Amino acid sequence: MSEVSLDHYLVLGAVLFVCGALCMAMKRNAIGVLMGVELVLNGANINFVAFARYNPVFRLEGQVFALFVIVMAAAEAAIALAIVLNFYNNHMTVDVDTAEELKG
Amino acid sequence: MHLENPGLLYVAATLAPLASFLLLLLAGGLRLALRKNRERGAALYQMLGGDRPHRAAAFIATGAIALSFILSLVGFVYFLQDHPLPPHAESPHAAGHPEGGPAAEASSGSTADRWAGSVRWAEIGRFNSTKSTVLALGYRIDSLSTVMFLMVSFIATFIHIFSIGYMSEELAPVVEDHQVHTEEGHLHRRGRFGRFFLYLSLFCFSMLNLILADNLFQVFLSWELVGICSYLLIGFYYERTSASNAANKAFITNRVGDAGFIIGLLILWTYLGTFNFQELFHKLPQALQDGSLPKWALIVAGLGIFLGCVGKSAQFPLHVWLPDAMEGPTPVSALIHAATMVAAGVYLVGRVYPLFTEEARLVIAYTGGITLFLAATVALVMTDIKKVLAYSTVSQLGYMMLALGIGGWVAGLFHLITHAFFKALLFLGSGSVIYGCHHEQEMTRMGGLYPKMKITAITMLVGVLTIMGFPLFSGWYSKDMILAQALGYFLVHRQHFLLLALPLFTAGLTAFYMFRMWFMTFTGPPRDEHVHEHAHESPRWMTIPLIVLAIFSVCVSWGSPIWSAESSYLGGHHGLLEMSEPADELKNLKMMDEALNSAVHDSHTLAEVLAYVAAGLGVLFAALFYYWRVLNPADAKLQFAGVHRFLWHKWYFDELYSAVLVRPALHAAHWCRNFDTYIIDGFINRAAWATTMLSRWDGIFDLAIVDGLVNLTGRIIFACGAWLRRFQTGYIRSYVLFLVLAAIGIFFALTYFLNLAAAGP
Amino acid sequence: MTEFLSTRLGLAPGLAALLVALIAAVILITFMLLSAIFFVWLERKVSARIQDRLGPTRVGGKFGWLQTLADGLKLLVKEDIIPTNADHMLFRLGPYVALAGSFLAFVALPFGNGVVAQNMDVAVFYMLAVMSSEVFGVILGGYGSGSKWALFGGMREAAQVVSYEVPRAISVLVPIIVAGTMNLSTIALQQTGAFWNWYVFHDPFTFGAFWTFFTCGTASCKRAPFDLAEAESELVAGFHTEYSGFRWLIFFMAEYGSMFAISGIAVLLFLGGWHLGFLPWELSDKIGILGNVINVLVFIVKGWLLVFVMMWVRWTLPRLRIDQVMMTCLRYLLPISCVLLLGVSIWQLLSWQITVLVYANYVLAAVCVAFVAWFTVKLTKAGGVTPTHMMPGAWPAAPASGAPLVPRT
Amino acid sequence: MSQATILFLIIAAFTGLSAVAVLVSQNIVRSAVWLLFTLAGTSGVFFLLGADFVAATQLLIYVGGILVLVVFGVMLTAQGPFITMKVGAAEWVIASVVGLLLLGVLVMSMPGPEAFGSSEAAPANAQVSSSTQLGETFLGLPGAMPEANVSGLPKTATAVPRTRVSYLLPFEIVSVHLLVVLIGAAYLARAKRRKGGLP
Repeated sequence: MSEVSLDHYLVLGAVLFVCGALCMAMKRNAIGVLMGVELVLNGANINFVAFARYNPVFRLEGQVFALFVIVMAAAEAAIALAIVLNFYNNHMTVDVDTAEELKG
Repeated sequence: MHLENPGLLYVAATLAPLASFLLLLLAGGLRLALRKNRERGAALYQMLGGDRPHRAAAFIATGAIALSFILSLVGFVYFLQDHPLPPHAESPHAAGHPEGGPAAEASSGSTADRWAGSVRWAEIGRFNSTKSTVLALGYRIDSLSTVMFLMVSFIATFIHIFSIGYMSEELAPVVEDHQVHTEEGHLHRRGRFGRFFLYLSLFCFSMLNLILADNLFQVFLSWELVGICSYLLIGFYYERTSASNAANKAFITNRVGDAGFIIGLLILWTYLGTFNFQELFHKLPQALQDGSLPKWALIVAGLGIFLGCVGKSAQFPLHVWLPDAMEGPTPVSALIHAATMVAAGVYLVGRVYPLFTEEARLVIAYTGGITLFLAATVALVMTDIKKVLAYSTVSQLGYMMLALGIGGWVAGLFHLITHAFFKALLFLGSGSVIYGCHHEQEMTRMGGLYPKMKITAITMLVGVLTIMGFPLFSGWYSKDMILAQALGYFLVHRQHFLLLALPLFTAGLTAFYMFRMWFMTFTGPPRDEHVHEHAHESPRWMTIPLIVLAIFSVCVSWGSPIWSAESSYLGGHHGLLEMSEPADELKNLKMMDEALNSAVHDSHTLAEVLAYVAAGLGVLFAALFYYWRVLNPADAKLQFAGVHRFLWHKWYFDELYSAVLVRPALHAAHWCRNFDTYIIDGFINRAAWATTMLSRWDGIFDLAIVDGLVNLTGRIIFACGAWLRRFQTGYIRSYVLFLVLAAIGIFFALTYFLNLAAAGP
Repeated sequence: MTEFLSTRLGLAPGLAALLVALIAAVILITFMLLSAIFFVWLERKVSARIQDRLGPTRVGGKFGWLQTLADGLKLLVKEDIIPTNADHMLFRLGPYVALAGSFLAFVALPFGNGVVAQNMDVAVFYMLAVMSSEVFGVILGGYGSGSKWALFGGMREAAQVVSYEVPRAISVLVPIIVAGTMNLSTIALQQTGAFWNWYVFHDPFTFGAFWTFFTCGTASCKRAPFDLAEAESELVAGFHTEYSGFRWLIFFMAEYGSMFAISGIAVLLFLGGWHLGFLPWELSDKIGILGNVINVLVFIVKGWLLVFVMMWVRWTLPRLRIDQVMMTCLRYLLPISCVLLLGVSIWQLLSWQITVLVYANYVLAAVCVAFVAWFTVKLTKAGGVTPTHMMPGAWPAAPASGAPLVPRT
Repeated sequence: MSQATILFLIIAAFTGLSAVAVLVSQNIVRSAVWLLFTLAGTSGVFFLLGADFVAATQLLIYVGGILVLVVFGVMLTAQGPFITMKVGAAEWVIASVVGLLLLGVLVMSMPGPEAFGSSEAAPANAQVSSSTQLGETFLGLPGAMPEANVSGLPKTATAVPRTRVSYLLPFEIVSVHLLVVLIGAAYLARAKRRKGGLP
């Protein structure tokens, strides 16, 4: 491994993505799920910026998209935390497994 | 001054109380409607009197009836101009009669036209153009009508005036009725001053319309109208059980009579096809002759109409309601149940006199005879002052019926007029006493009231003397005529001696119980200190009518010369009433009994003497018992305990009716209900059961086959859903895993298909 | 320098770069440590003087200027206590995270013309971002202590810092709009020349933005009157209640470091950076390395002055309540900074057309100089006088003998 | 081994291991700390990739904003028992398998070095876009706007006429969106009295 290539970054992004997805699937704490979402978004962001670096065609779009993703993540976090707080108010816990009212 | 149609004066006089009635009804209804939201229509509501009953109602009603009286007075003057009385010198029942000679025929025809008229009201039976019958509203004025009209409007006017005083308690916004007990004590209700005069106005209109009518149908309408007024006024204090019961009793009893009336009407309609009196009388001889009207039908019709009169005039089998009707306010008793309405029966008998055959008249006579005796005996023992007067009324009405039954047409109606005056006087007097004693009606608690209420006492004494037949008082003339008629009839028909004995004996009884009443009320020591202390003379609203009525009671039948009963202006030979005696019709029907007439004519003096003796004895005994107190009424009561009990229970008529009519009716109703419940309902229930069974089978088919298919479909889908729903765990985390798995699956699928595509051609 | 290492000493280029970075880091750490020591001594002396005391006098001869060193030695040898309830990992991690946040800010901070560890295009932005992550250490320490006082302190810190970040960032944007770059070195170079070229005097909005930024900076350094996170009257000692010894020291190093970093940003953005303020040219261009040294000294002195102002404020004003702190931020500083941003944008647009506006900086500078002069004169005149007459009801210093004891009215 | 490679390896290892630690950590606050390291590492990756502005934004928003909010939320809700929130071993196994599968899929689907032609080496530093250029792109200045090629067509495809795109409108939309979201979040999270009163 002499030179860092695009694939390395993509692998890193994939690791983050998988960790985030598993985090969403494994954490019973609602805030843990939220963290998983953030991880997924970060994995995607790494991909965006890496593509922007390694593909001259995507030079700006990649960063722009990364920025948009970050801003959206902020909005998403605010909303998600508000939801979690409401959830906590209603259920006295943040265990997402208690939110099974819509169980079939 | 010459009027083309002076009869219209009477029509106007009839309509005046109707206008008053409608005005009061409108105002009262408007006020009732406004009472719920009195703020919105405050001005109008206050103008209509607000919460407080308004005296204006009385003034409107009194003004209307006074207008009627004035109009009828003017009409009377015109009538006298058109119908001059025949001179005395002419022989009775001869050419002198206004409608007698052929020469007078034309003029009288035109004269009759001026005093009659009618409008088409409704047409009945117009199945084709040939056979249609017109129901007309019409008027026809003859001397009987004018006199009755005058009498009714006059008495009604003064009773209205009297009522303004008597009903003044109803002027309060809240009246406490001491005779009605509720949980909170006595009943409190709104004053009903206006309502009283509303009813009175309606009654006056109906009564005047009854007098005015020229056909039986109009009479029947008015008949029912006065009936309903009587019902409403008897039940004026409808919160009192006794009052509402009495009202119901009066109404139901009258229905019995009216059933007969309707039968009579139907028979006449069927055979003669008209209701107009003149046409009836005109067609009757012809119909009897050619047999289109069977004799029995006429008898039945006559008896039917008489049954109506029995009900209305409280004659023997149906007399039970009148004493109870005294539950109404005393002015009502005076006007309706003494002077006018109850006399309507007698008036009608007089009106349709030619319709009564010999047999029917005999029935009338006996009915009257029994009634007058029966009522007089009961009056002997009554202690309620109004009950005494009520039985007295029944008795006097019996006199009238008797007189009519034995051919004394003039005598009967003459007594009707005089009786109206003095009985109104007596009732108003009793009302004054009751009012003065604070609604105390029991004579056993009165006594010694003469110093307290002199005007009442004196006017009542006049009334008592009049009813007793004291010479030169109006009752003397009419009663003498009746007794003379009875005596004459006895002389002709010896087998009917009862028709003489009963009125003669009853004349004595009358004198006795009337004086008994007067003595008990006004003389002797007071029996109840409390009542005596608080007794007072009535206000002028009440005493003035008493005085006026007393004057009229004395002089209403005076003639010239004054001491001769035969020369009475009103009822004597060639007097006013005789003008309208249907002599021609009777002649046509061959009912005129010349022998009887001459016998009557001859027996006047003897009848007078007999009447004096009977009345004198009655007065003597009354004085012995109640004035000088030589005899003790309590001893008499003990010695004749059985008789007293019999009389006290009014001959057990109420009990008899209860046992014979009321209870069987109840039992029949009960049986009918059972029949309804078990037979009819049973059948219906069986039918319903059968239907139910049928639908149950239908339902089973529906459930099993139709619904089964539908449910099967649903169940299959439900099962699919139940299987699928296991995948909706409700856990977000599972969904994420599913998502990831799906992504992986799609990736592999895509790869596979892409490889396929790449490998493909 | 990297080239020097790789070409002359024959090091691999990657290794050389790492070595350079290491050297720079060591210098910066040393600077942070030394300035922290100085600040602690300064704070003690300043507070003592403000409170009419003497402060440390003995250690290290005069003025007690070795007092901090002695204190540091004492802290280093103190027992390191970790509470039983504490989350050990977080408890240990907290101070380092805080220090890392503070230290990373220095990476992009230019001390002089080209005297910077990493010259970044987005240096301001980067510094703000890094310094905002310093709060995370506080939160971790507060939570990891397992003490409710510490937790309260951490929570307050979180709420306060996150809130104050917004007006701070917006007021930073004001000079950036004027400068047109986020590169701190470029911004400083733009202010070469006399002091009226400084951005604080550029227009009324930058003038306002300076005060807003400095207030927000004070608050984000959790300095009084915004030190609610360690309000000893309410929370014992706030987030560092359970800390002792070396870890406590690190927290304080982080605090003083960020104080200097904030002051440095303020100096670079508003107060002319390393420029003296009366020379019309950039010093290092004229006299080389000596100029650089002078620039660095000037910059450090300017930064220390601002730190002194923070201390001055701390020992003068009482502490606010937490709700007052939040209200100050959200209800006053945030709208004010937004208005300033809007205003400076409009100003910039207008000053292209209205040339008079370009000279507004002279007016502002003159007014400020006049004010400072007037204030100095006033201060010198009032010096040394016991202000008894300012206290109604107080007795005169030395009542004349025999004179009646009458209070002044 | 160049400096960039070493740094990349260090930072990538730091980031990846932190991400795994986020996953496996049972304590939510520790997860948050690991997440902090992950995000900071990501920001380092961005620096390495020459995206200074994105990196600073990442630091400011993620580390300074979102993460503080997250920890804030943790502390607000960290009262219930954490023991009950453990997940079973079976789940761990399933999740690991699925995760590995997903990772495999993602790695397999990588474009590879030949996808963009000669891209085995990073372009020269001159080609790295500066933050100024990024800002001008956001502002929609004509010279700075990139050519529309978001679809990433390979070069072998027929050349399509390319128009320049501006990100001004999306930027405004995103900012309004953010404002709306903040208001909505404030509304959702506002203090409400619980039904039935406090226990």
